[in-house]
Amino acid sequence: AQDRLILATTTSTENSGLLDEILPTFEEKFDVRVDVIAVGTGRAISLAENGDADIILVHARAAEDAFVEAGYGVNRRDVMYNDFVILGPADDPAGVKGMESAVAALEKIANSESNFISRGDDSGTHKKELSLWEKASVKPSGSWYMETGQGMGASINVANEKEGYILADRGTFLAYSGDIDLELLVSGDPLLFNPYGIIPVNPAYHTHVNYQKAMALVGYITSQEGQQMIYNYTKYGERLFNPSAITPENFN
Amino acid sequence: MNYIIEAFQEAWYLIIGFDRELFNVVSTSLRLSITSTFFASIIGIPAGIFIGRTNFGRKKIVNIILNTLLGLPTVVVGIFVYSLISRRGILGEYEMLFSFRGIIIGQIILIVPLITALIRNAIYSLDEKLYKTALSLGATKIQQFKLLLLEARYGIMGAVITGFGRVLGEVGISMMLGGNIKGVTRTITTAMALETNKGRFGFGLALGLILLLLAFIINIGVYSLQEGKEYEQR
Amino acid sequence: MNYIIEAFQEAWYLIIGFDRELFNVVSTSLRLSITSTFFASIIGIPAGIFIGRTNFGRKKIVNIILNTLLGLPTVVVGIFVYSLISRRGILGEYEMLFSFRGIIIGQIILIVPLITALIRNAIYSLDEKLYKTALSLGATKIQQFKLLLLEARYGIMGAVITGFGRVLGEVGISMMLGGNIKGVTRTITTAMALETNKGRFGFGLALGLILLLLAFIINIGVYSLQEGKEYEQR
Amino acid sequence: MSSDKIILKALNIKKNIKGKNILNLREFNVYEGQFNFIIGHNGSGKTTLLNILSLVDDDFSGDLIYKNQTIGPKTDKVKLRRRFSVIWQNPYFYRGSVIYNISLPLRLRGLNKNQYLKKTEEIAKRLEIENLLEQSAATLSGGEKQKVSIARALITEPEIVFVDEPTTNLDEESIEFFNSHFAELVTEEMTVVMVTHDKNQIRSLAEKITVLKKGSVQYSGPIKGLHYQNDNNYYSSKQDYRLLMKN
Amino acid sequence: MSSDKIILKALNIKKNIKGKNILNLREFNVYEGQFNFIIGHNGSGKTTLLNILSLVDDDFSGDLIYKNQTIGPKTDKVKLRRRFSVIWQNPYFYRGSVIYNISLPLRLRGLNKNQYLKKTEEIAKRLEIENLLEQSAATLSGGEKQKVSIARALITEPEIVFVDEPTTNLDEESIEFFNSHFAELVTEEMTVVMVTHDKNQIRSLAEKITVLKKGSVQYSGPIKGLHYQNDNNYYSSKQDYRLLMKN
Ligand SMILES: Nc1ncnc2c1ncn2[C@@H]1O[C@H](COP(=O)(O)OP(=O)(O)OP(=O)(O)O)[C@@H](O)[C@H]1O
Ligand SMILES: Nc1ncnc2c1ncn2[C@@H]1O[C@H](COP(=O)(O)OP(=O)(O)OP(=O)(O)O)[C@@H](O)[C@H]1O
Ligand SMILES: [Mg+2]
Ligand SMILES: [Mg+2]
Repeated sequence: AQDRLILATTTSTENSGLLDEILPTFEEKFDVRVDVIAVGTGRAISLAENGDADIILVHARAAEDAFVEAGYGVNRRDVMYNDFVILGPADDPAGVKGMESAVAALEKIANSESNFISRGDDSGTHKKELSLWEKASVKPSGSWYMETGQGMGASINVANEKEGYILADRGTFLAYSGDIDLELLVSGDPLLFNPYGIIPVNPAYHTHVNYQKAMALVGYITSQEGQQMIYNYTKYGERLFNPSAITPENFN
Repeated sequence: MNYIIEAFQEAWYLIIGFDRELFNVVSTSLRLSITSTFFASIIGIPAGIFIGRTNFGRKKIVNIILNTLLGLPTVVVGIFVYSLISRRGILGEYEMLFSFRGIIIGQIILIVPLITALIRNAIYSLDEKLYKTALSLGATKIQQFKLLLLEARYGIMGAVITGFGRVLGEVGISMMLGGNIKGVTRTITTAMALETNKGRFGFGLALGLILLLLAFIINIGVYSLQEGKEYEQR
Repeated sequence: MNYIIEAFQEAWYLIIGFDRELFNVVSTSLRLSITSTFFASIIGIPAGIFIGRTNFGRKKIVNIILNTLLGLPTVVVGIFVYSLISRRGILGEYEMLFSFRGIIIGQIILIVPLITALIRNAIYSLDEKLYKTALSLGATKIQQFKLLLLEARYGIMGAVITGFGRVLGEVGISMMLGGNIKGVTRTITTAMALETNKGRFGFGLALGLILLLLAFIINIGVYSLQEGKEYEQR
Repeated sequence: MSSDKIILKALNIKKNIKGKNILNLREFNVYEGQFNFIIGHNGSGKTTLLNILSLVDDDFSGDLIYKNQTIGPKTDKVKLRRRFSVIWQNPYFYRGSVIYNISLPLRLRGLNKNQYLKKTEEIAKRLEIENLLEQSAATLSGGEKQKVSIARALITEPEIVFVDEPTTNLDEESIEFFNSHFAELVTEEMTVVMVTHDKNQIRSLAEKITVLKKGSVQYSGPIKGLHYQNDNNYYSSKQDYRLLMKN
Repeated sequence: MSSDKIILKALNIKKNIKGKNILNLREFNVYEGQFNFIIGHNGSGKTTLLNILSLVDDDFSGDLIYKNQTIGPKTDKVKLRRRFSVIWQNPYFYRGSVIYNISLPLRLRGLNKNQYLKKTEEIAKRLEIENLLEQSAATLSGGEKQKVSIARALITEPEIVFVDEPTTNLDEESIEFFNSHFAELVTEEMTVVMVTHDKNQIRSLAEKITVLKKGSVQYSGPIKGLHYQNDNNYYSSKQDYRLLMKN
């Protein structure tokens, strides 16, 4: 029978469509079927801890390091990054449009007590948002600060409905931009950098995992070919991810 | 990683700790389910009785549609109601999205077919002589209806309880139309989905146990209040 | 952004286009629901009849538990079964996670209480004289059971259809235990959830319409095959 | 007895079920204050006619005229039905005790608890079923059911009481009791429409008699007008007829 | 008639429901090939006893002895029940046509379609209910139900037939028909246990008679042994008793 590789990843990665671009060639080359389980970052990591996935592709650096530290994963590699953006209503009641600093923008939003929608789900995006609040020395609370506990897309919808601000990843924002009134107000701050890593599950810990094909996927996705595919992948007329294993200058 | 044992411990700590957040989601869930079941019963009981009793031309097709709607997925109801009550929808001005009212509308749509179909079945199984007897005893239209309700009470209670269970345990509609907003529209099930997404399976299961405990207590109440001895006798 | 109109168009194009991916999820959904309903009926029909017929000591508590389990949320079943069939669970070695078997186990657990409770209700409403008559006509145990099934056929059909609708439309278990793997365990409902997640509400709703259409066709089949004229007469 | 005043008149009553003609009467009269008997073979349409006359079956064609008023769509049928009572061939009881079932028609008429309990005990005493009052109606024996159903019908002191084989299932003593007490329970003003197969009852009670055959009236009029005819009649033998006419 | 051979014997039968004593018999015998009658007031326990004897109610204490074999937990009761038939006081019919209901016991015994249809038509003809065969059993008139239930019980040619008020709901003609044909349908070897309130039936058919009162046997034995006693007897008046003994 054909080899099966279970890849647990985040919904935003799956929703971007990037994997549909990369995986078919990989599957053909290595004669393996990749089963993609798209869940929250936390859940993806817990599936891997339980040995229910062979490899994970996630974006939550601290949690990834803890995962490797605990011995569940080995050979983590950077794959790519995209960036977060701050969205808000067109009339911009907090007046953050065009600001360079995400931290300063959040401060203004907090001070004006404008609606802010947080994912509140321990996802990579949520963790990033919390670290920004911390840098701004604001403990967000009050009725203006709403936690949805839902995925990115659903949270953007809530923000749109409640005419509030939200921290979102660029890919999901682009996917939703046709259906919402929210506008991109702040972007480009280096703090909004969003790196993705790939980690095979440690075959010493879970002896049954398909470590060979997992490493093959790591190798493939960080190869010249894989990285170029990421670089070339566009949707809504924009590049969604920037390769980070090999920088574009080094493509042959 | 024995989530089941972990879940029982977590549930226990949550309950004895009088966790405020827990209290919130439990009360939200209860208020929503009871309200939705109440309104769905008001629609479904007469509808079920009507379909069960009356011989109208398109009855067969109505029955098939009713059976079809038993499989109504929460996501379908969610999207459908969403497109009506979102700000761009025709009911947008009432601002029902991400509020109680939004969830309740969705849940009513979800269980009206269920309650109606189950009550129709209960009515079918009654003895025909019941109706003639009610007439001959001099019952008015309303009294006929009351007597019918009384005779079919086990079936009706069963239908309402099934509907209640369905909304108490559903997550799709609460999530889509309520938005799972902490402290506002977060219910036991949406909180559970959230915890599960975070990978905190034990905690999620603990919430599930609390939900079942709740349903259990409510069912004991229903039993002892309404049926009590009679049920036992059967 | 009128999703409803959009959905009808999308559904229409999907159907006339014989979309391969669509065909896949529809067949997956059907195979899963039919299998789960079949096994759940095998358990639930005798269980419901037993509870409805027999007077045993703990009957009251069994009834209350049964009513409680009507509200079993899919997430609870999902986590529970997950913790059993996950690699670290006691059934881990059978590799049932993210496969059909995993989903089926979960769905069976979901609807066994539903089918059992509805059948119990149907049995309660039968005339007691039925049992004595069966005995006096010389029926064996199995024949008594068959006659009971025949007399309760509307109620039993109703219970099975309700159970089928429930699994066809559920998403939590299929998602958690199946993993929504494209081409493998993706069902109509998990595909719908995915599309909704992507913000493609129209497409999601289109899938929902197709699901309902499917349930509709199946119900027509059930009607004309099994009940046909009799049902019409009522 | 009383003058022959018609309280309820049925004209051109036709009822078909699935193309089968169940009932086809040109005229049928119920005389006020009298015992109006309906007899006929099994399946001749007696129960069907009783259902129509007592206003519980309205799926027929033809006219009913109550005290010279045609009963139409605007008639308050509930009001009329409250002046009627029916004792069914196979009585139906609601889930609950005998007391609940007997008192039900009074409750539907809005009597308070004191009133209906008093009346229920009264009628139960007269029918000698006091000891059954607390029992669940579903567990009664065949004859007990019949007695309870008689109590339920008479408790409202109806103007017309329709009775379908009231002594079915009753033991000899109860039949006698019924025959002697029924006329007593049924006051002077009460009108009775009774279906029976019991010759003794006809002999001792009947004032007017109607013979049904295959849904049509065979004979209708005073009991003494019923003559033996060679053909088409209810009594199948001369002996039978003589037995009936003996008194 | 035949020699007094006991086919079914009941010893020390007791049945209580909710503390109420429904039945309490020291001994009850069913004589082979004879008409064994059970009479008694409404509620005296006749139907209850019939349920126990016909093996459809096993919630009692005491012993049943069939042909000198005590019926115990190991007895094949289905086999015995297939030698018995019951005509119920209030018959229950399964959803379906009359033909389905009459032929059901034969189907349960595994007869093929040809066989059971032939027998069904045969018995329907003898009971003059051929025209009802296709009708839904639920829509029959009271008397028609009774006839169908008689057909259903006799189609299996049972060894013992238990009959609870068979002429209830029947018209005069049908009663006569029943009384004259029943003895005919019931072959020489058949044993009958019959509950009735009909004196004519007792007079013309009874060989052994048992009088029940409040769950206990008042008299049991040949019909001519039944004497009028001032107290505790079934017939409430001397006249009644004389009427019964007249023939
Ligand atoms: N739904 C039906 N389909 C066919 N025939 C029917 C239906 N309902 C009633 N009938 C027939 O109508 C006839 C009249 O029935 P009804 O109950 O009025 O008779 P009845 O005179 O009361 O007889 P009995 O003395 O046996 O009670 C019967 O032959 C019965 O079989
Ligand atoms: N569940 C019960 N609870 C209380 N009493 C009961 C119950 N079941 C039966 N009985 C009583 O048992 C007595 C015997 O009933 P049974 O049906 O055997 O009488 P029967 O002799 O057949 O009377 P009938 O001539 O009226 O048919 C009746 O008084 C009845 O009310
Ligand atoms: Mg009749
Ligand atoms: Mg009886």
